[in-house]
Amino acid sequence: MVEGILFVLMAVTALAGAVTVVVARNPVYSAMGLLGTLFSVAVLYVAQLAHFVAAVQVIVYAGAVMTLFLFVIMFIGVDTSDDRDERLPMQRFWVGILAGVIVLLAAGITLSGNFDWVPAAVETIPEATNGTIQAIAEPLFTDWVLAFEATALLLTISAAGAIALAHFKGQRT
Amino acid sequence: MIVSAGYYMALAAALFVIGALGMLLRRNVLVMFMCIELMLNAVNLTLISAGRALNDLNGQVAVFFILVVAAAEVVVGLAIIVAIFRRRSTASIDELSELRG
Amino acid sequence: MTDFLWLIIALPLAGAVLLHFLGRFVGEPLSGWLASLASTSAFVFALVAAWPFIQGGEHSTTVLLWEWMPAIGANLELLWDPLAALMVLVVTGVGSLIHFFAIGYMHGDDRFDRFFTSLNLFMASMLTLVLAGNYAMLFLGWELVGLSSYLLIGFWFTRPSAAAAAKKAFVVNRIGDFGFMIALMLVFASFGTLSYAGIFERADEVLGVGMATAIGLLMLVGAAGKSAQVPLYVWLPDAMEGPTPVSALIHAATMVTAGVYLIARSSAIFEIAPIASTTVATVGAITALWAATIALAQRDIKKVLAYSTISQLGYMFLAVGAGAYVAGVFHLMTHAFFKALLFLGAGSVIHAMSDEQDMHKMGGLLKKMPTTAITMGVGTLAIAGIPPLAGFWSKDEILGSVFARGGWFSALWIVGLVTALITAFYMARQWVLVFLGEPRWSQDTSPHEAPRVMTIPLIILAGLSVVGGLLNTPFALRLERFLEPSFEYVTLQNPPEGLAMFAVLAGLSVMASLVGGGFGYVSYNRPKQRWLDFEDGFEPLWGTWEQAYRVDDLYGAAIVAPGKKAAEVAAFGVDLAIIDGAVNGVGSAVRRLGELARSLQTGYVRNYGVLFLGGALVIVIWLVVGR
Amino acid sequence: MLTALILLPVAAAVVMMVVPARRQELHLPLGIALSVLPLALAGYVFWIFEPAPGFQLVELVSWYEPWGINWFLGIDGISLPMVVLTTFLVPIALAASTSIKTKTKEFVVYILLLEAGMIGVFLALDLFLFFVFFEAILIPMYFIIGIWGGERRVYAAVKFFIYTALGSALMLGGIIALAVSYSSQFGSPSFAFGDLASVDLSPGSERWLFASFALAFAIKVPLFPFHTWLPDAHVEAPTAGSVLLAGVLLKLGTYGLLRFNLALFPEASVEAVPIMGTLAVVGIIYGAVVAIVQPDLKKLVAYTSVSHLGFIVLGTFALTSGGLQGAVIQNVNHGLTTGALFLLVGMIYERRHTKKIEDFGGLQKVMPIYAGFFLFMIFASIGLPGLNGFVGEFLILIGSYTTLPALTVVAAGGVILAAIYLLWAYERVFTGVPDKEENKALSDLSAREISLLAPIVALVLVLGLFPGILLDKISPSTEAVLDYIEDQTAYVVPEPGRLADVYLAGEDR
Repeated sequence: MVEGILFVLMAVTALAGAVTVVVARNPVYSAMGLLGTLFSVAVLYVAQLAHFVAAVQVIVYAGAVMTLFLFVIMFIGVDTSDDRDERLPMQRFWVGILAGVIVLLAAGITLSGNFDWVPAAVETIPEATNGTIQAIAEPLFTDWVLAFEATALLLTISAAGAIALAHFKGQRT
Repeated sequence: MIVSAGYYMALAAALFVIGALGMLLRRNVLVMFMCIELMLNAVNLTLISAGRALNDLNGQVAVFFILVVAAAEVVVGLAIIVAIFRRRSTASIDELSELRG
Repeated sequence: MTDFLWLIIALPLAGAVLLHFLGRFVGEPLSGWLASLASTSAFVFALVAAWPFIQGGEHSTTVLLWEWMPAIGANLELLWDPLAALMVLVVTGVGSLIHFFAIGYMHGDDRFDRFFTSLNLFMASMLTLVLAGNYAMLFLGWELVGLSSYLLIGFWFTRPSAAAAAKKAFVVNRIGDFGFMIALMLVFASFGTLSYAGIFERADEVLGVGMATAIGLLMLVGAAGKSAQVPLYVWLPDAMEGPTPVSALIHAATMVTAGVYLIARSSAIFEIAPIASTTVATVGAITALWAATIALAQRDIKKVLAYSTISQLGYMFLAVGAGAYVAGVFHLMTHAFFKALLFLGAGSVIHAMSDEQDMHKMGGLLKKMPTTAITMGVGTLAIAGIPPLAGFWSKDEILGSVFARGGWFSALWIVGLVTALITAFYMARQWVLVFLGEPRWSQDTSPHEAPRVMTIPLIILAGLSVVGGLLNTPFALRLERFLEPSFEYVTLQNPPEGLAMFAVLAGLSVMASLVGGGFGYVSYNRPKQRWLDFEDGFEPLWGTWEQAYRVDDLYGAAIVAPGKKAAEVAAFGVDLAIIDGAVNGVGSAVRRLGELARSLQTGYVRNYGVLFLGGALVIVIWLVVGR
Repeated sequence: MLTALILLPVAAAVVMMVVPARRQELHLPLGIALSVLPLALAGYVFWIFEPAPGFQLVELVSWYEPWGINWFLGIDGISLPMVVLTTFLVPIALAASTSIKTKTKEFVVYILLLEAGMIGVFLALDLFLFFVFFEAILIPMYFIIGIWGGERRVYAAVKFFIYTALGSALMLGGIIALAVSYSSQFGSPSFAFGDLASVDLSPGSERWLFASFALAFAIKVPLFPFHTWLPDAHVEAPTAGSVLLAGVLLKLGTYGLLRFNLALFPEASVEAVPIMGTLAVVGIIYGAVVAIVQPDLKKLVAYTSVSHLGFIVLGTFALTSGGLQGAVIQNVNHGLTTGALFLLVGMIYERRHTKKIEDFGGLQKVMPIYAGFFLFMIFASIGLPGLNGFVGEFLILIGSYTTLPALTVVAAGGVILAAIYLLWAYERVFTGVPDKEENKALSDLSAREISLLAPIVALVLVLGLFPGILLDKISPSTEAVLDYIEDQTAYVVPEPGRLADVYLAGEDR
């Protein structure tokens, strides 16, 4: 029951945030919308016992990444580049068609009542997916240790790359 | 009541579609980036839900990795945007069509 | 003795190699003497080697030098038999005399040593040709004489006409070689070898008449190219661009007789193919008459002799075609004597006249250069067939043998007789125009007798032209007995038996000669160039003859020009436009496809996004609905 | 031993890389000196080679076991002459490259790598290895044409590369298909030449595989109508490139046809005789006719290659002793004479910076030694008996008549055309009086240039008069090819196409 209410609440805020991202003229508002969505999703993670991931979501995403976003927005200036003339006049038309197809598809699926989206689902054992740090760490440092190392390397490289890009003093064309 | 995985999936799908449409409609590179983050989050949500439905912790591990990669991607991506902006003084994606065939 | 046969070829070859590298240092007279020494020693050596044959009773031998192309049974081997011996003696003997003559003739030329290099190379090649023990090696010599001929015709290469003539000679010869090569393919396919030894012995078992005829006709093509027979004779008159000793040696005495030699050598094959033989004889007869008429009207002293050579070669073909191989070879020999003599005499005249070759600008040279005049006179009588000079005996034997065949050959006999008459006429005309009458040369030329190094060969050749015929008279068939071992597989055609028949036939041919010669003498031995009126009386026939029936123009218009046009079409129409066009077309088609695909790459990320999402949707729909 | 033969040029290339780029005066002499080493080794191999059928000096090292790929080398009478020719031409080609002034070091390195690739192709007995070398050759050649070539070098290099790569892509498909059918029939994978020959193929698939190999080699040869890359490549390539292209690279095609098509697909080869023979003969006549009117000396020589290589293909598919021996030895002969002709054209190009025939005239007066060499090579190319070209041509023609009479007769017409195009070109370039000012002051060949040509001239003469030196080593292998074909198919070489027949026929003399 609690999860049901939580789900509805958080789903609404997440969707509202997402729509804000897309429609806001000012990128700062978009960023705020995204922030809302990220928080809502983090709550939904907790609702599904993914504690560690939820924490990371808040710290890394809502914390670090969003700060970075805002920083860049401020750096570039709150530029409303969307106001300039549209170079792809047919873009909205095509996107509309795609959106229509998606809606039709979704409606079709919903109306057919087939909500069983995880067909192999079994009896849920909450303990099995209790995402504590310990529980996550175990597969992470056994089965996935190679991937873990690789991502570590990736992070280092991307940090170095970002610095290199920032230091880049190319001639202005 | 336990909300069944289907609802989470539906929410994720909605988020994903909104992100995708935003990606296609907006011309501000930063906003497009945010839309990508939206889509990533939607996918993360499906992984968590599916993991729970299947009693598999690896769903969460995958999300962890995606978070890391997303962070790295944002760092580099924003650095590129800044670099481009310094040259071109614009954040509009349509201005960047040098790779036209 | 035969173990050292290879020396006959090696001596002139060594001379050529030596002179090629050291000629520049050896200098003018000496290199000529060296070359002559190489040639003469080959002659002496050949004479020693041939002595057993001359005495009779010696068997022919084959000497294997080394393996060449064993897969087709072609090795470097020498066949030493009477026919080869005779040819070697003629080639080296006449060749040596011409070498000596050339020392005087080529005096002062800045490529003096080069000339003798090529001359020696020619000797080696010609000896290879006649000494070869199989067709492949014969072909080796056959082509090498072509090369030497090319080099020597084009000796004065700065004259475009000489260069063109050299090329023409080689190319026309190649057309003949084409036929010869196919003949060799047929021979190999039939016998599995190209060696004479393996071929002639078994010819009548292995070859059917059809195959033998094919081989014979193809060999005729080759022989016609080398021996300048109709229709491939056109290169020989042009070949007169070469220095005169070359004309004497290569284009009169030796190389051009290679075709006759080839047919005589292959007599075993022709024996089985009467049609081929008859064709040979017919071609010979036509050539004899055809060239003789052209010779009638030539003004160039060398051109007269060139066409005369073609005509005489026609006689030889007539002989070998009629089966009178000995007669053909006999005429080959006597012709070598008197035609070399005539050419050298002509060379002496040209030398004296400061390179003037037009007979209309000569005349009255008898007093200025008596030795040349008399020796040339002997040659003229010999070729005209006045007894007892050499030409009489050989020509008479040919005509007699042809007559004896009867049937179709009777017609050929008449052609031969007419040719004899014409021959006598134009030779008389030549001698009279050059040596008698009033001088017509310009004031600044001062004709003089040639130096002794040139006259002595003339005198020797004149002597040979007188007595050479006695080798084979109806009263003493020495040459026939000598050559018999080489023609063991054929029945030789001879003149009809009996003194009476001989007297009648000989009388007829002598009469023809006397009539022709007398008429020529009378017509041209007139003062104030009144013979010009005589020639005008024959117009337009005379003009046609003078222009050699315009055959060169005909070939030019019918073969050369369309050929060149075709080559241009092939090169620039077909190759560049169609084939390479197709290749490049494929390339540009791919490029155009790329251009088409290129428009998809707008560079707008959002465009790609739409396509991307659309594609993803299609897959999703397929997954959802398709189940 | 054979591995060393391949690795020596590679090692030489490595040594060259170490030399500083600015010591330009060192590059060429050092390169020449280093390239003599493989020649010496090849000479030794030639010396110890026994005239016997089968492969000798075989080396087998596993390379990638799961797919049965091996470093598998061997030499027989068909590849031996080609290896020697390759090692012989490379020092000469290098020594002829004094006009290369830019990036000399890279040039030498590419030539040496090219040499390694070419030797590798001739020695490889593993089809995969063969293909690796076959493709590897393209790369240095591409750069040699593309960097040091003439004005349209990039066009020519790209055309050369794409055209040949297209053919070899098809061949790769064929090789893989063959290897797959081997492993499905015998259970273990292999790319070895002998193994793949034993694969049992249905007639249909054998034909397709034959076609895939034949097309690759036909482009390389080049057989009409796949020849148009050749004139372009030759015209643009530097002298050394042309020499090696004509001397060796084209022979990859004829060698491949003889080595692989005949042995791997005997049945299809016998069936394809009329087609291949016709293409060859069309090429002979067509190449010759087109050569007649070419305005550019190099293009002319390039088209003569089309014509001459037609003879080799004709001899190969005549399937007789004479034809096969002639084909192998003509490979060498054409390499020598055409290589020399390209050298000669290169020499005049260095002096006059033009290759147009009409720009010359009367050169014999100014450069008699040059003219002498040129004429000599022309006659070698025409096939004058006593010189090497004749031996191959004559063996091919006489040998082919037994099985392909009509085609051979037409092919013999090529000898007339050969005389026309070469002698006409000679007439226009060398004879007459030099009338153009630029031509009057030309210097004759230097001692260096003469020393480049002299060894070729010597070989031309030696091979023309003593072809036994090579034929003795060639014939056991070519006979083995015929034995194999007779063994595998219903085909019997008609008399007197076999060497044995000839010996029998000769016995009764």
